[in-house]
Amino acid sequence: MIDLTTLIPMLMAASTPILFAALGELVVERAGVLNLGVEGMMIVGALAGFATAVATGNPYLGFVAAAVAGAAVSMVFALLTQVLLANQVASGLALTMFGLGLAALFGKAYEGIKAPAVGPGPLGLNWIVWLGLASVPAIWWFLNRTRPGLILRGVGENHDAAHGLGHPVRRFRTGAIAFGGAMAGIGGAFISIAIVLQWTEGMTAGAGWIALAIVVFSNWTAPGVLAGAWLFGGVTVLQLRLQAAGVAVPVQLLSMAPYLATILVLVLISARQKFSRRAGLGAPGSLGQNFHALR
Amino acid sequence: MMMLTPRTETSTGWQIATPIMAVLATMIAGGLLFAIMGYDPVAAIRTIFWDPLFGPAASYSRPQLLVKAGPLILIASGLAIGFRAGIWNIGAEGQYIIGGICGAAMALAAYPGEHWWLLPAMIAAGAFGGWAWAMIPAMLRNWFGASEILVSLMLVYVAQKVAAWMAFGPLKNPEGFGFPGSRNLQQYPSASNPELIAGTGAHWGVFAAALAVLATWVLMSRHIRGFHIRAAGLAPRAARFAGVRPETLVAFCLGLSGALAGLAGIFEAAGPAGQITDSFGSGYGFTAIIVAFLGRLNPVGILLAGLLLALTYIGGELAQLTMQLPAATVQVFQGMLLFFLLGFDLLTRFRITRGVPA
Amino acid sequence: MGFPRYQNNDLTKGTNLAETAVFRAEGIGKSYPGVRANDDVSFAVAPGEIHALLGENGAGKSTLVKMIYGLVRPDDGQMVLMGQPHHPADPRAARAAGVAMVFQHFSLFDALTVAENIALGMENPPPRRALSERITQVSHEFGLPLNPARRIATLSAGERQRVEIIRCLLQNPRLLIMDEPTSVLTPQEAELLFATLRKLAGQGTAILYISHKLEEIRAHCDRATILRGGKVVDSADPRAHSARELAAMMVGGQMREIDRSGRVAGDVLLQMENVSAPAPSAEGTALKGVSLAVRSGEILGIGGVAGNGQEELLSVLSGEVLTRPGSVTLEGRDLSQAGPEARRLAGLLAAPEDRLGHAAVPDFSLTDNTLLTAGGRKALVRKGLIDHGAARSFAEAVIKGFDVRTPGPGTAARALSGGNLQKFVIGREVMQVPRVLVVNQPTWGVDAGAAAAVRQSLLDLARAGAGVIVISQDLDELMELSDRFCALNEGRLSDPRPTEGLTLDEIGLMLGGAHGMAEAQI
Amino acid sequence: QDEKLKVGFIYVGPVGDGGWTYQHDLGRQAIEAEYGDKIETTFIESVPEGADAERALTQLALAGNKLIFATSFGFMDAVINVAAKFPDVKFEHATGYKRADNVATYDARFYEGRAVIGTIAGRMTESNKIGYIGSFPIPEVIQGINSAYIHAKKVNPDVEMKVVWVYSWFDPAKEADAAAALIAEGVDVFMQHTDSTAPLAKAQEAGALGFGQASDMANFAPSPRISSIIDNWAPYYIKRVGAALDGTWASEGTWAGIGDGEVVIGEITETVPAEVKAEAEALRDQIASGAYHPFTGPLKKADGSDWLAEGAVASDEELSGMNFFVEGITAQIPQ
Ligand SMILES: Nc1ncnc2c1ncn2[C@@H]1O[C@H](COP(=O)(O)OP(=O)(O)OP(=O)(O)O)[C@@H](O)[C@H]1O
Ligand SMILES: Nc1ncnc2c1ncn2[C@@H]1O[C@H](COP(=O)(O)OP(=O)(O)OP(=O)(O)O)[C@@H](O)[C@H]1O
Ligand SMILES: [Mg+2]
Ligand SMILES: [Mg+2]
Repeated sequence: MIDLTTLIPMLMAASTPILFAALGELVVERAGVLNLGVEGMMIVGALAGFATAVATGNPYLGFVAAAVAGAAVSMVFALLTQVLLANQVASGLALTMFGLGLAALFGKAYEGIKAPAVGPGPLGLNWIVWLGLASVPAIWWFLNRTRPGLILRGVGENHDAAHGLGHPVRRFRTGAIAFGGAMAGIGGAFISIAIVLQWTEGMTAGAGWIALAIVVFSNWTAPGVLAGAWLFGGVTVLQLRLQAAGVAVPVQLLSMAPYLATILVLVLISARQKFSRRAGLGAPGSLGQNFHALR
Repeated sequence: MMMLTPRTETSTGWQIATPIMAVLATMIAGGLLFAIMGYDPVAAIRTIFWDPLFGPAASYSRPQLLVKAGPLILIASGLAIGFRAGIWNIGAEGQYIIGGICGAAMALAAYPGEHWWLLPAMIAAGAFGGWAWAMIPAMLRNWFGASEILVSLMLVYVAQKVAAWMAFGPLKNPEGFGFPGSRNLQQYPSASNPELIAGTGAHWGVFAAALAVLATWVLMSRHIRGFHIRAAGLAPRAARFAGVRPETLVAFCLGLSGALAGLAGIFEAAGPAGQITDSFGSGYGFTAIIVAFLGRLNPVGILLAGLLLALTYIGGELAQLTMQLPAATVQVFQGMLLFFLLGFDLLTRFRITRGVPA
Repeated sequence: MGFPRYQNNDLTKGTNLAETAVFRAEGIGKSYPGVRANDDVSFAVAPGEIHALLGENGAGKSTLVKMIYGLVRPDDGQMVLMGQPHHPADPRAARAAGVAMVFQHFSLFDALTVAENIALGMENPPPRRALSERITQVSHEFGLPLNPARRIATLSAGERQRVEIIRCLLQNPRLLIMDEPTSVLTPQEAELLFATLRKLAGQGTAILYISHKLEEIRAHCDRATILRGGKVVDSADPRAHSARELAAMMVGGQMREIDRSGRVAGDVLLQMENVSAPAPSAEGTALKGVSLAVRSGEILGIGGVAGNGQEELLSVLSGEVLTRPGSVTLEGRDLSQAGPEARRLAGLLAAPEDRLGHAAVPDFSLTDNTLLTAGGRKALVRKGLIDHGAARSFAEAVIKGFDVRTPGPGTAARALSGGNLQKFVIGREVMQVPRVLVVNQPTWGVDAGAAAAVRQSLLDLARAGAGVIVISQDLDELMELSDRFCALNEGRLSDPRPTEGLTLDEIGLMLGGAHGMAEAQI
Repeated sequence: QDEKLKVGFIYVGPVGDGGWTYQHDLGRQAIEAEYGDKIETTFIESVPEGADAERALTQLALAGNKLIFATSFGFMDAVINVAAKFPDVKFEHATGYKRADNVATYDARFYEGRAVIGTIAGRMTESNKIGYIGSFPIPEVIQGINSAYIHAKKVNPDVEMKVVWVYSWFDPAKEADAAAALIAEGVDVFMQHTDSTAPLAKAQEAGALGFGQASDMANFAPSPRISSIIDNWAPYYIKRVGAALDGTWASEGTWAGIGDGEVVIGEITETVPAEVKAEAEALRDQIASGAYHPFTGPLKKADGSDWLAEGAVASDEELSGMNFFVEGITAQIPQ
């Protein structure tokens, strides 16, 4: 009834914004930082990417600009949490509020303009979708096979020990935050440049929150993030496809399905870890804690 | 080279001074922003901070301050308790929505009968709804170790869908010509949560918020349970050693914060909002998280933070109205305020000293 | 103080050690707010020497070695390493210069593997596979076998220690610093460690060794520098002095003799019958059919290697973990289903091993920390409401009664030195006059003076008619305190034997059943 | 110099939403252009429905606005409450059904426009499958779906209608997914009752056709956007402000359509063959003149029961509570 060959490309495209944002947040959280400002960074990226794509006529330059802009606003968060040692949860929420306002303010000039389209790539999916997919093994490889990746995990696992061994905790965390900002920016720009082709206020419509949930869902692994993003995108797309196919589905209930599915899978994963007594990976040891060392 | 030295005790002097400094810094930075945008900065700042309190229409906006701050304070008081214990309920928005729905459903079931017990029953139903919705993440954490952060957040979206479903389905006003939304409870005397003292804005929810501040203050600083909560947040094993069962604590904290959020929901549904619509959740649950942190998880701090945030919302609307300052500008301004408050907070916990040159 | 200020110039100048020393400190000083942690510290370490740093808690030992390792910057003074000025900007610079360090508290990453942990402590680690091979090879060479692929979370304390040591050895350090490495090790593991250190010293590595275990220092160290209040007060050949003399140098006065007299064993107070409990986590140990009994006036010593169920045994006694009905009784009353607070009210009290985070909340004041266990028994809490005044008075009483050195009951627990906090924790329980008190590692990381005070308080408690269970890895401590001794092995408890007349060999046999032990002696 | 008439607006979204609120703000700008110095306008944007709306309305009234437009259905009870407190202030509530002496309501007959674009869709589809992205199952949206289907079917008896509900007025990512889902089901022409351009962007990618919604979305012309259905509030606002200025304002319920210029069919692009364009424009003009009502019998409901007899037209009452699909639509209305 539902054709998988069309369903899979659809869910790949649909999950790309949250995939980017969640991969970025994965790296941030593996460094021990909880940045709840993903939504704010995404929308800033969406605007900056859109503006650049329109100004240059080149959508790819738009994605570069989105990454830069996302990283730039994330530095406000880095300043607050890494230098001024402010609470990460509150700083992240403030960043979301600030980013939404900032983008809305500067976006006034871009209302009603259309962006240049991103050309299709293999399988009718554009290159940014493929870049998102390629980022999964790349980030896995970075985290698990490179020395900076190892140090980053160390910093997130036990910042005191990492500091004791001479690793620059705050430098790594700041770097991770910037990377997370850049990825969120690209995710946001995917919405404005590749999905909607226009700038409208509030266009990320909560995608950043989903990205945060997916990181927890992934149990802090890159393949898990991909699985989470696809599951989420898949359930969303599937319920729309069922409707389009005329299957009498209880729409209100099905529109809850992606969230309920996320909870269900999370429970299954947690239960397996809890009852199998396997020393699971789980959250990085220093997640959400600020680091301050004396000299 | 400057160096940060942790204070052995948080400084009370700075705790009072930093919010004032932050507000001043926001006025300066925000004023700059307004000036760049081509607005009169002094007028804008005055409109946001002064006019709601003492401006020409203050007699109207002052009570509104309470209406807006009430739910924020009520929810934040509950959240702060959990946060103190290291239990992260970030789904208060969902509990608020479900609380509102449960209470409203109770009223609509009784419609059109007038009963003295209806409003109390609705309030109980609202608290129960919020409590029950919060018990889902609590139980999933206790039984399976599932992260309550994620589960409670996901349940916000589910609650929003439930609200839409209710507004379009079971709770739809049969006399509403097929339009979404429940009957308006403000027009159902037994079920409405009216302004109790004319011209103050104070409805039952505002009193409940004041009571919540008082009660959480007693709980956290005088009661052994509050002591256990603080201990669990700082050192879970020590709390366990003291006799606290983590499962009980999770259920207590999530349940309490859920019940308070549910209360806020029903007070809102029966009062200022009046009905359940698909957009019933309007972000109080999320804003309350910020209020909890700005108030340093302290009941009195939360009271002040809730009022300050309400002030910027109402002042922001006034600024839109009288100066045509776009809503986005106000949002940026609020973001700045939060940044400064969080940033200056450093001074309460650290002493800045001159470091020794290496 | 009784000891003349040591003329450190004699040591660093005018002897040929000045030229040959691997490391030399000259007039090092470091201040923290309100504390002069190090003051004009000078000493030198020769190649191939195992050099002890001795001092009470808070004497400044850790601060000193942290400066050598580049973690803390000295305010004044000079350091010289291999004839070169040594001013490491950070630990990486120190490592590059040839300094390696094992920390007082583990600096390991639980979720990472052994190999990853080691790589994090090296400057230019070889590729993954080569590193794993080297870890396997070097760890076998030194008799400390390690599986590079295991996660730290699954290792015992002794194995974790090995990871730290191998991490240092792989860097061929010229100066190896060890800050209290043996406090978590079994005697066998400690022996093994010293064999390793000897081997290294034989290759010319200089070793700076910090410990509170004076017997160990007497047995293995070539020289000792003694710190008091941040200053060098003496330098000695530890082999030439008794432990008592060394302790006297540290505290600057005579040590009080422990008084074991006047105890009479009475009726059985606490009885535990055939208790089994599952492991609380993947790293934990399950208890298997543990039975024990303590009489009034008696001290029961429980020895064993860390990680064989000590913490679990304490949780089962404290009420953090509940067991089969009827399995734990106090004076005939079944407490097996009672939680910690109910047990305290009944008279069964406990003091866990981990002071910061288990026995006390680090960020709470001492006053608040009394509420953790004494709320009910001392009536500091009535009808759920806290009597802050009463709590404060009780905290003051503990501070006074147990000579806790602190500015006052408002001080945060974390601000206390280890020994002082330990005195506070033990004092808090002892002053509630328990019927039975269970303590785990009562003198862990505590200096000689404070340790003596803690032990005396336990003896006094037993003399007053209480039963005491001391769980410890320190055999000397158990021999000194206990009337009967039993060993805990992979969650099984041996039958008790009277301590009187028990030899170290016999104890070794009692502990010996453990597989972990056999492995450790490869 | 006599005092200016102050006119206030509250918007449910930001003026930059490019859709619903944007169109209302164009109306506000139109009255400024029309009446210049005689009036002064203010607006408050992004006002949540509920308590905040009541406060924003009160603030507008307190600030001296004598005519206030509340531009979302959800503001209805707030308008009624505030209007009771300010009897000398005139209120205009969009899409609601509650009126008072100083509260008028207004709405647009979007279904008239849907008839026109339904005709185009029926002609343009090659797969005979047309799609509809619905926001929420409320009468206004259901009217649109029925109207579009009836007229598509009229010109193409084989046409089939696929409906997807996204339960949001504005969620670009989800709207794009909905469009993709329709396209994957073989739909090649679709209409939307949601505000973002995401479905058109999707159509452009997939080679399908669509229509602008709320605003013209001319950026996507000539293809995939082949026409549009535009909310044009300017004529109504100009009329009502004029009435307020000359003292003839009275409370009434207005439901205007193509004829009054409130629903505008945007340019039909060259992608559409001339004869189809002519056919659509003829229908538009017939509706505008009142000669034709889009809901004219015989019509049956989807469950097979009779609705309108031959020649009968639906009453406004029936339309404003419409909660069923007409015969031929197999999709279900979620309950
Ligand atoms: N020379 C100095 N004088 C005074 N304070 C210093 C000095 N050097 C560092 N600090 C302070 O010590 C703290 C930690 O220093 P530093 O930033 O070097 O740590 P780190 O672990 O190397 O982290 P990173 O390199 O990532 O910033 C900071 O608060 C810093 O301001
Ligand atoms: N980061 C710091 N900030 C402030 N004071 C400190 C800091 N680190 C150590 N101190 C103080 O410096 C003094 C020396 O501490 P240090 O840790 O060097 O003692 P130690 O000899 O290693 O003690 P122990 O035997 O308990 O390990 C103590 O008074 C301690 O409280
Ligand atoms: Mg550094
Ligand atoms: Mg030390």
